[in-house]
Amino acid sequence: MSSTQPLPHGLKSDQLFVNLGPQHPSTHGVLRVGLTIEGEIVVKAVPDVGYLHRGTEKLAELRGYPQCVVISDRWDYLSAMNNNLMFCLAAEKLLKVEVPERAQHLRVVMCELNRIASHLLFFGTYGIDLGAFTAFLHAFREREMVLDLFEMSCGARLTYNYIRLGGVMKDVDAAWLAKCREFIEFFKPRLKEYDDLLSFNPIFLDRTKGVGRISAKQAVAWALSGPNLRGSGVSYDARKFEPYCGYEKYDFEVPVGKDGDCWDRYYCRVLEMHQSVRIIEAALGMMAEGPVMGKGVAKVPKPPPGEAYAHVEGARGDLGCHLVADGNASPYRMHIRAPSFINLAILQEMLVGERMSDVIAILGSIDIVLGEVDR
Amino acid sequence: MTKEELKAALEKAFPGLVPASQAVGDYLTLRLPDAAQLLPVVTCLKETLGFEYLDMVTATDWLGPVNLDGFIREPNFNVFLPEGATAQAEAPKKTAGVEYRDAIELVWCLSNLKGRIKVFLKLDLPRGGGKAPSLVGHYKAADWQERELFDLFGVRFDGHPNLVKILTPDFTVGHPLRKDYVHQKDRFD
Amino acid sequence: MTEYFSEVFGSFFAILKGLRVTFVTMFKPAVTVEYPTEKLVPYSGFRGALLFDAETCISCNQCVKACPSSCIALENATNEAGKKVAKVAWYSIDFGKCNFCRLCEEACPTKPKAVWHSKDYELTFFRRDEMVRCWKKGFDFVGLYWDRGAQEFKKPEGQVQIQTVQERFQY
Amino acid sequence: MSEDAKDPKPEAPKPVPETTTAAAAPAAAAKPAAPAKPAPKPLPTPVYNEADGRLLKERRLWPTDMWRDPWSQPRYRMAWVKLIVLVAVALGAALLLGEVGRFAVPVTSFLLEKGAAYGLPAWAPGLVWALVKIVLVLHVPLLSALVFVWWERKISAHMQSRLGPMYVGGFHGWLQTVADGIKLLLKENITPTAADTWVHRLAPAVVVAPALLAFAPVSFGKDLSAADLDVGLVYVFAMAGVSVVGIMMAGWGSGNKYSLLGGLRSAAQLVSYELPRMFAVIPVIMFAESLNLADIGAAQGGYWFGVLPRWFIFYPVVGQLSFLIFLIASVAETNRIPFDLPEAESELVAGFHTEYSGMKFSLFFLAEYAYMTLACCLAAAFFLGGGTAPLSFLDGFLPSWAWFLGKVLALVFCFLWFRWTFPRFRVDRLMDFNWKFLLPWSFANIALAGLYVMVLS
Repeated sequence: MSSTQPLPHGLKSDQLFVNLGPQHPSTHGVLRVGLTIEGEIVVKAVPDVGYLHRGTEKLAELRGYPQCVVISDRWDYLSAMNNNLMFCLAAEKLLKVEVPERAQHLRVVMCELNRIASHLLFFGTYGIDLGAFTAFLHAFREREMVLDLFEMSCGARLTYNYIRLGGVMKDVDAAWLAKCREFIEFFKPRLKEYDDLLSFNPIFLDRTKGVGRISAKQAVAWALSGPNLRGSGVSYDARKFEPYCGYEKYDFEVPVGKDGDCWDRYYCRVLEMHQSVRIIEAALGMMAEGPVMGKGVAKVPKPPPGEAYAHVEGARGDLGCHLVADGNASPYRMHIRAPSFINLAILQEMLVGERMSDVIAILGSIDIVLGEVDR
Repeated sequence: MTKEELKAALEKAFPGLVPASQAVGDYLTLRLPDAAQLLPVVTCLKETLGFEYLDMVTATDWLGPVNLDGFIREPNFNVFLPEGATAQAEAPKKTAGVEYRDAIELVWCLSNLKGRIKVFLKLDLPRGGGKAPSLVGHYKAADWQERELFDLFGVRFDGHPNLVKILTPDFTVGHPLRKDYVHQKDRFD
Repeated sequence: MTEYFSEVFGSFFAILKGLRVTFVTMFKPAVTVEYPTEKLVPYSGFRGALLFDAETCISCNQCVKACPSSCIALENATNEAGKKVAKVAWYSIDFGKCNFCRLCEEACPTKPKAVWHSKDYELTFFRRDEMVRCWKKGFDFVGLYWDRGAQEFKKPEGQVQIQTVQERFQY
Repeated sequence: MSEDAKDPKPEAPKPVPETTTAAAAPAAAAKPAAPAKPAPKPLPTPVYNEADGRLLKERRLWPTDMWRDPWSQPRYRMAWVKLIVLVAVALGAALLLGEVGRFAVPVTSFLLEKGAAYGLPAWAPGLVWALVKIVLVLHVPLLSALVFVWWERKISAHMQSRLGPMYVGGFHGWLQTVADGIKLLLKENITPTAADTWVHRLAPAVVVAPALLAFAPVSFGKDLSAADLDVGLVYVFAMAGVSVVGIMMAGWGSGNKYSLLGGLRSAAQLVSYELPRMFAVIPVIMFAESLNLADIGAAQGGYWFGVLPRWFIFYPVVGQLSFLIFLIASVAETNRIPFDLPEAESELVAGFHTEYSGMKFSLFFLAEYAYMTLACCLAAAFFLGGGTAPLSFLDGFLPSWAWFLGKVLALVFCFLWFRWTFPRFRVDRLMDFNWKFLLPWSFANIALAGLYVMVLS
């Protein structure tokens, strides 16, 4: 973008320090970005995080393994199923527990439904950031249906604690499967509507095309992940990189953008919703019968000493968990590779030279959740 | 690229590199003999072997079971709960077969997106003034993750542009994720 | 030249398509539930405020161990001979810390469950004392709270009960 | 609740737990021998608490069920009937009232005789008649602001598949705007300390006054205009220009940097969108050969081939182009989305009226809706032939002011529709759009109109 050329006739324009957040309508949570702006152009951006740091990695060292699954809901609270799945995969690698077939399918369905709900919230809030209010309420009408499905199956609407070590909390009945198909049938035409309403709206394209461009090399250097990385053209998806939970059985493409601007990141997420719909249909089709909880998982599991790393394609990126166990009832050390924390770091380099109104568009397109940034 | 090819390539380039005693899951995990070895291995991995994606930088403190005073014991509002009750999991004890040692073990995870393979590097740092070379030169992603490790573990990375704490509030004393961290009463307790 | 016009007309028709979506939605019925006059009843498995039945509880401490944030406390009852009895003297849950994760209900070995989730989702506290709900023999399922000021048990006003007679599950 | 007999006085438990064990436990009747395991007690059947709200116990309705047959919902059961009754009442009133304009002449003559009888000086009835007209015309922007605020909230709600105000005033919350007005009246009028006080207080007046004055020359039907000005059009645009000063005063007067930025941005936007708006109207003047709004309306009477009305919008290319440019520029004039940069919530917190509260804020609110109504009245007068019926055989059916009201409502609906569909422009793109797209096309439009006039004459 145009860097600030020196002003003619020795004019001096002093810099203004603007605090974006921590209470600001479009920072999606408690994030403060200290912007030094000259006129309309940002000269320096310092994202300041830590407002929501609850020290969950320290808490986990004094909680049993089932209790840590409850803590995992509170990281990326918009797609808690993926957090549960990530922690359970890491713990199951240590416990060497075999998860039954039906639980695998249920896990895939729940995670994809949760990805749709999280992307719907992104779609809505991104619309509001740029001024389109209707998109937000349409997206939330569909998200309410997904939350109803979760309320019916596991009883909670946001912090599910549904995926447990070795399987799933509760089986779902035929009525739930029918309602899930009903949602999928209702959701497909809505996706077409979203494209008409916002994705190809010329004013929206005008606001996002060519704004906040991240090159593929820059994205890999900053280790972005998820739609942010795929928007820049690097196709890295944990479901294809190292398939887990039977993802190799489903055929779905990974949407990849071309020039890594806000619109590509946005449209990668919209296309991912199309793919999630395909995966859910396939999973509902081949839903196996049988138990939902693996055998051999004690009430207070004590995995043998060892280390495990499991990573899952969360809604915001590559969600990884490095679990170290030393035979006690609580994990010895649990580190979470939080995609939002790592995606956020690029702001300090990317916001320089952008306009103030683009700052909001770029921050929205990175789509971070502060619970996951600060852990 | 399979695990064996990578292992062979690294063995040839760096004889000093030995597979770590406790491997991370079933990934290839290598232990660096000392801090000076880190940069050459990383440059070789990045340039020749195509590991240009730094997944994660983390650390584990192998001192021993966690010290219970490190947890905040808020004044117990529940009139019926015995004073100071914390989580019900029984306090962790030392278990045989786990090599507890007075060291903080840094773990780097690099992945090769094309070759679909990850590699873990481990390095033991003395708990006192452990110093490790910063990878910000090679991967910009290391910037915040190293600041987080400095904040939570107290590990210094020389060569890091601005090694300032990032997550914990300004008034916390000490580094919370160390096993011997004791929580000082601050104004919120 | 034609590329300029095609781009102009293209964006014009894209705008019309967007307008069509909002126009069509206008004639579809609204999905709002007018909250204070119309209330949703959660589904059967909903994890609302916890209920407790002193009769069925065998004070086995399983729920105390299972709770991630140690909200539950109980004390074993002793009969007049001073011997421990499989009953509970008092039982308390600190709703300020409870995160409704259903681990206590799953850990409870009794049939029907001694501690289980109700369907009440309107759970407010007018006083800090109200956060800690206590149960003793003879209290009803919702429990009372110990008001430290008046030194007596009081009925919690903050919890609006969806069911006056609370439902229980046989499993 | 429990089955066995209640203890006479529940044992007062000591708060500190360790002493409870010492105190005598309630004298639970110690059962001598463990009784045969009692059959599991039948579980109590749940009783729902209907006290404070109708519980939606039956299966929760998803949009999938609701949208299968929309009109079966309990809420909409009588909706068809109510809709038909409302339309019938409106048309009946319009037919009964008929042309209001024709009463003007007899009333003035009646006033003159009466005045002469009571020996009033000659100028008195004229003054009284002028005051009556002022009161009537003043009510057009005020009442329309009231109605359109409520209408916007209902339209935006239903466009977002929600309900909008339903509670105040019973049927569909029709009293909602009055309630908001009263609330704003009761709100405290804060003047920030850093403010330039009299500029801060005067700004809302300078923004609202031109809006009300600009309604004078507008002709709401056949000879239904307050002041039959020959230079009506120029007068209206002059008034619209004054509001820029008010907004800049508001921006500067509030003494806070965000509202200053907002004020300057909106001034730039208003001034720059004034140009294409005026150039879009020039073809209308060239066709109607008059600046008087009533004459412009009259010039659009008559029908081509008996069906198509001779409205300026139906002139092959010039009409549609100038109508669109005028509409877009008017949306920009009223600072509404997609041109609402000055009050972009996500960037400048609330633009120039951040520091206003209470009655002053409601004046800005009123001004926005008054300008919107004004823009719609002008667009209806210039392009949709204010007062003329759309089809020849409908000519005498409704009075001219009813046709004019219908057109204004349709155009206001378009304004609301734009607001709830489009995202917001960026500042520089907004300026590019105006200077590089609207303005050149309005020049080309004038040239084309010149050709038409040459060919037609």
